[in-house]
Amino acid sequence: MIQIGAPAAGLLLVLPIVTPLAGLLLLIGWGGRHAERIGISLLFVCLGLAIALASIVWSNQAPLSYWIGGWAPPLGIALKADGLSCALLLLTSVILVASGLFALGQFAIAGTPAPSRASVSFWSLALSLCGALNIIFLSNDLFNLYVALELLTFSAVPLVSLSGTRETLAAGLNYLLFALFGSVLYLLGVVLIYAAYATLDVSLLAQAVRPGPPLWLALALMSAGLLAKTALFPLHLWLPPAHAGAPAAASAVLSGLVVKASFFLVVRLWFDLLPGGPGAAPATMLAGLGAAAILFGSVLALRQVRLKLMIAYSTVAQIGYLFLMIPLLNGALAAGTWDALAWTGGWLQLIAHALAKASMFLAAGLMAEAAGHDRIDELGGIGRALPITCLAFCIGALSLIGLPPTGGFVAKWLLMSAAVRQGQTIWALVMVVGGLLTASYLLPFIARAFTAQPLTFTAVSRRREVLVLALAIGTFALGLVPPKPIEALEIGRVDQLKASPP
Amino acid sequence: MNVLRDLFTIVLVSAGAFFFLAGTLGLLRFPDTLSRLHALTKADNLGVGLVMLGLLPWAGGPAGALKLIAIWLLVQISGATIAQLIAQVVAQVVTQVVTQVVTRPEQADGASP
Amino acid sequence: MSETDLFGLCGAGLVGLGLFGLIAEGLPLRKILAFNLLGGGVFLIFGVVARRGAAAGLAGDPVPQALVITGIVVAFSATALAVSLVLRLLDWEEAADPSQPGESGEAQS
Amino acid sequence: MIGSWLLVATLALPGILLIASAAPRLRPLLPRWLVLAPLPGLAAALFTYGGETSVVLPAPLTMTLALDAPAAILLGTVAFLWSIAAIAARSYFAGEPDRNDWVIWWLMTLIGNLGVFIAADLVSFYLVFALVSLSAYGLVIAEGSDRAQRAGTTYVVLGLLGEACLLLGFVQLAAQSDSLLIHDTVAALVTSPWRDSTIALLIAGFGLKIGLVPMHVWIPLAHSAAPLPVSVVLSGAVVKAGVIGLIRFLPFGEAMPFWGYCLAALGLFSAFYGVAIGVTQPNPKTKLAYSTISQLGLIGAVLGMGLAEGNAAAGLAASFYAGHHVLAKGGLFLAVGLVPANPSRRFALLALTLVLGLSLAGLPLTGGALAKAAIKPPLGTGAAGLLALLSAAGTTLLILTFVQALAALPPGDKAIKRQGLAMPWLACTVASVIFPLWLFSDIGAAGLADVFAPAKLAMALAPILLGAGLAGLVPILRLPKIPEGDIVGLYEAFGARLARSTLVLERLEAGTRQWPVAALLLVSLLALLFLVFAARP
Amino acid sequence: MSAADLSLALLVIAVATWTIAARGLYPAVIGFIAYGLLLALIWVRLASIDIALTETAVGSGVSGTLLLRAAARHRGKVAIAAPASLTVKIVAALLSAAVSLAVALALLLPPGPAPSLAAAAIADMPRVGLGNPVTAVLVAYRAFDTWLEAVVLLLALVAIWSLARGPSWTGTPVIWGKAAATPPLTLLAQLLAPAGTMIGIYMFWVGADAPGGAFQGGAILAAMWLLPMMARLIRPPPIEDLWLRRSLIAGPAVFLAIGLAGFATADAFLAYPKFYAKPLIILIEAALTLSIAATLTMMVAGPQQESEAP
Repeated sequence: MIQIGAPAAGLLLVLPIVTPLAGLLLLIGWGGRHAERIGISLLFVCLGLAIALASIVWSNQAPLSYWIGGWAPPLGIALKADGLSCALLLLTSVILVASGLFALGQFAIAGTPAPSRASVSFWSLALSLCGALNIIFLSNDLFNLYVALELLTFSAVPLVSLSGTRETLAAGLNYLLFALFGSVLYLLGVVLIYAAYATLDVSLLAQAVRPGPPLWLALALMSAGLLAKTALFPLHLWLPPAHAGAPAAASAVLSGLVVKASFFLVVRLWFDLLPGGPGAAPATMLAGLGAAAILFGSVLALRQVRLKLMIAYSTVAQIGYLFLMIPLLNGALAAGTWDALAWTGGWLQLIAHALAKASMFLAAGLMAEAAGHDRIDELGGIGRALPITCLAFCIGALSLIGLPPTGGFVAKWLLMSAAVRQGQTIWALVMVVGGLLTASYLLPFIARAFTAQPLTFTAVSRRREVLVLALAIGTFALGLVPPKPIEALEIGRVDQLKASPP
Repeated sequence: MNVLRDLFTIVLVSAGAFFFLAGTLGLLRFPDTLSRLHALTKADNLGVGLVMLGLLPWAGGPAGALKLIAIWLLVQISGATIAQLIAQVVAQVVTQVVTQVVTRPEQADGASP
Repeated sequence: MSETDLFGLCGAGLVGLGLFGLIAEGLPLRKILAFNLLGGGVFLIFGVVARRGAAAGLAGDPVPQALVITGIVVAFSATALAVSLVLRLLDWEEAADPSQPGESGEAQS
Repeated sequence: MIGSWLLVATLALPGILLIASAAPRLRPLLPRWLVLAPLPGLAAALFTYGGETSVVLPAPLTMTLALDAPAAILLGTVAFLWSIAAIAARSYFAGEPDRNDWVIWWLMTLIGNLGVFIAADLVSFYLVFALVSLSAYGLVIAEGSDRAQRAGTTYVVLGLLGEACLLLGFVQLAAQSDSLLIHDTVAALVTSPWRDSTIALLIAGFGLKIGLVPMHVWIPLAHSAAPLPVSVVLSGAVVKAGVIGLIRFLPFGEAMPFWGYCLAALGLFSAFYGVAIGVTQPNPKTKLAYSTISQLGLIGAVLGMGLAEGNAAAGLAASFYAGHHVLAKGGLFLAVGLVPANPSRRFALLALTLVLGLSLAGLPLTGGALAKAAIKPPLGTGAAGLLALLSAAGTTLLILTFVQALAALPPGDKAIKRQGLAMPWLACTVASVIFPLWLFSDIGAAGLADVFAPAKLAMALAPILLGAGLAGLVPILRLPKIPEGDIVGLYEAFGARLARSTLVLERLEAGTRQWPVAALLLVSLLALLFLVFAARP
Repeated sequence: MSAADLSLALLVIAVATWTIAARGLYPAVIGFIAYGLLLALIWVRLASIDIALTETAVGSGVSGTLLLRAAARHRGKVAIAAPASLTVKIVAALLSAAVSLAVALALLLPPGPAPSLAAAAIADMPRVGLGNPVTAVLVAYRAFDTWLEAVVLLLALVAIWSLARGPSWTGTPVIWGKAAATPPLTLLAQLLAPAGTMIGIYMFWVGADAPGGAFQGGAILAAMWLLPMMARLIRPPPIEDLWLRRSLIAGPAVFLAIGLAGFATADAFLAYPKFYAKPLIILIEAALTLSIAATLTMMVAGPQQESEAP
């Protein structure tokens, strides 16, 4: 048990938010001459902070909370770090550091030492993305989350349109408009909540909330807004062109983290705000959309001609997987118990997908660099030219399909066990069929990559290949986690949920 | 005392409103842009002046009155400038059409951009 | 029905209009306008909630008013980013078919 | 203690070689080491002969490895076959020095195959089963021809279907007990509410691996399209993963007549179906593939009867019979390569191959007779026993037509050096006789003496003579021309229709990506969410 | 509910409908600006003067300029999405009406007394030492939101600069083309700019105790900086100009510095020591006004173009 005083707790909670944004100010203030050095070093600092925060919260087995400015929540804003948010913070900094290392030296203009537009913009946007994600995982105030969501969108959209081609600009505009549509609906929900309860703090709201039409309208608005930003199936029009058009390092972060942040908020709204759980009908509806996402995403991924578009559609499908956790959690809450299996399985699925998808997008970036294009049918035999990259891609694919020994398998095992134990076997079937569908578009590519005759591919820097493999090994290491509920993810959540009457 | 003040305000504000009405009527009735411009700037400036004058006693002290006058000045200057700008653009467009007619008479159909 | 309720209805009306605009409009700039209408409606509802919360000698609850100010500035930066994206797309359009320059072309309106 | 080290070495040695094969410089040196890779497995099997060993690997890997009698028999024979097949593979692939990545697929399949027999907890069993199912793809398509590509795709698609069934079955198994050990979960299966669905899924998953009829189509395609040493390993060793799966996961402790008789019926039907289709196939390798389907069908029947009567000894008998099949089938496949390669001693080789083949049908004085004797008690004397005897006649018929087809083969190229195939073939044939003799007394079905009693010999000879008689009829009957993989066309047609149906989904999805439709969907989702929340009790 | 309020509300709805329904893009934008000004009147009627100022200055003033320029260049060329079919429009109308009705009902039937944080805000005012409660909420209670919002504004500017055409991180935004300046505009600029700047600073200064503050003052200052640029009296600064960069980050940087200092002096992030609260807040507001003015100007100016003529 590490005893830490209130100011230290405050510092630990505030620094992960403030450091990247201070880096953004530094980059703008000093003309971005050494943007890369500032950027990568601050991302490493964030990684260190995330490790420190996680170790303290996990060893104390208690969440850390902090009132900004010393003002009590209904008036002031509170930050709260429970077990889950520390894990997501750690995941965010790991993937951002990996993408940053991947992107070192990628945007410089040949010859001139002057900072290139793409390089300074990439690093400023990456830092602000890191700050926004950290706020979303730590903040406990609904309006503060709105501003953080906007910060996230404003850093993600220009990353998509960094290359400035017509397609990426159109993709960026579509992404921005749909995300704004979502956030304004979210804001409308926030105002209705404030109208009814005059407080925006999630923990206070959990006690003050009374079921009734105004609450349902507010929740429906906020959830719809967040689902638009998570690109759940019928609302996914912006995701494939955006994630396929972005530079490799950016699309790794977009697919791995940005869409997950709004999913994290949906779960917080549905399970922290409504102590008894959302109810069977809404939970089943979302999981149904998730199943549709798996079906349509996989079918579309199967029919794509370009590799990056295939992986983007795979993201649309894998997002569907995340929502299968909601009916399982709700089923347990309705019965007055707490389903640790579903909780751990769901979040492990998120973390494993983030690592796997990030390494697959970075690998796809390397393959595109080596081949000069990313048309799937002309990438045959690339496994022989870039063995390390394709091995990383293969491990990522195994995790998405859910084959051992990857993190994806353990998550799938936990979720299916929870589904079978609760009698909701339909979701277990969906996961099995989903695994087959995922295999249907990933394995043919890998098979041809390793067995077909290689065309001419240019060499790629070994450092970046090893980096991509390291990220994939992360998914591999997750596979060694014993398939049992992880207590660390439940800190600061179980007592609150268990104590509440069904 | 305030009866006089009320009377003063009512008379002036209603006069101002009348001039606004005239300006809007001008906007709707006059055939081309320049004359509409003329109606608008003249009538509305006068309307604002009268309304501002009418409200001076209600301004609550000299500071308020000064602010009202400043607002009136702002409307005067910006109104005049914008009227000039629009007039210039109209003049440019007209000259473009005329040059087209003169240089390419055979194409001179009615439709101008 | 007090004036605050009236303006509440006006806010709800703006929300409806903004929603319709965002769905049905084709041009991206028209969508940005509709988004601002929708935002304006939401902020108006914030204002109505603030006005209803008038207490302790204040004409309105200051917290939602502060939120509206923050909201307006955030909505503006969203509009600015969206507009610059549209303008960059226009550069490509003009590069694609220079034959049809915008009426303004280089002449300034 | 040594036993547990050997268990670990069974996986560790091939693992180290696999890691070494990752380096392109080391890969050309590896073919000569492949022979040694399976030896720790063989040693582990010999060491735990009769007894049991198990070891729990430390935290990061958290695998539990264990070896009991039936698994030891299978592990020993399979490891032996892998080792001698490596000799054949080295000389076979020596011809193409540049394409040496078959070593990687070979080692991955080997690790999976050996691991299947020693994995003792659900997760590691699923891992090694997935490894053997998927990495054999690289070996199947080693020839690079379109036929091999088709075989490989069918192999992987059906392999994945099997994996899916097994995953759901394992999850239902694990749902009933806290520990993940196979032994505990199967014990708890009897009382679990999902008992029937679990057993159905397990039978489907492992049935697919041993080629029970509706799911057998990949075996003829894969085993005949693969290069010779790969066919040896596929037909001999890889399919045995399904056998050990059934032995490990079916609850023999408690009689389940319904599922037992289902499995037995399916097995026997496969036995006769394999023979019927095999006879019509011209290519000798395809005949052997169908013979595998037939023999494994018989093993399935033995296990089915064991499950029906709750007779735990059925597992040991089945593994003994399967052990003999590993060696005999390996030898037959090697003969297919050997006979055309040296026309000089052609007649002697054909005669020996005939004896080896008939041992599958239980020819007296051969290992097969002992194997047939071992599986007689679990099959019982009823209809199953009789049908088993008839299947021996069928096997004889199939083997005779196989030898005929083998004799008709044109003399093959001399490139495959004789000792590349000769020595392995000889080792297989000899082992297929010695191994049953050595182990038969421990199986405890019956004494050696009374198996060779004159009455029993006559009983064993009868089906073979019947088979020989039927073989005489074959040239007279005009046999129908059945394509290789018989009903695989149906599956491919179904797959094509499935692919066409995705076009509908694609058009639907393209519709949702229009902005007006997407925005409309968002607002209607909002309305739906409100209604669904409001409908809450 | 007086007739004036009713007519105001109906007028706003009418102008908003015009903005959506107008055929041409240009009239729609002009309608939008008119709608913004009328909305400010509603804010005055709702007794929130701060918001009326912000809405006029930022909501319809600066956004209006931006949208007008874009509409002028646009001329209906880029239709990202195909215009919606009739059925979609009908269903959209129905759904939007339903949502707006639901929101209206949720507002009209509030259960019991409307809860409010006004009392709590007033109670803590002495510790902050400010007169204007809205500024107190902005700079003290929810200071983190305001700082984040300033960063969002700055990020939007970086995003706009990242969309520029050239490869280098230098160049100068070109607001208006080479057309000659018109005398009346120059006169307006020379007269209005100084007066406007004075009003802007007054607006920021009065913010502590009366409606006003950093955002409103900053917006007016930005307008007064843009006016001479429009009149071509001054050129927009190149984006690599260090003074510009310093002024851009002045607001959030000072805010953050004082916030972090709060750890030492007032044992909480973004807390102000007992006696120095007001001066510190004024310092923060001044820095914010400066950076908001610079950011809004550069945002309207748009992405930079290569400084050496192509």
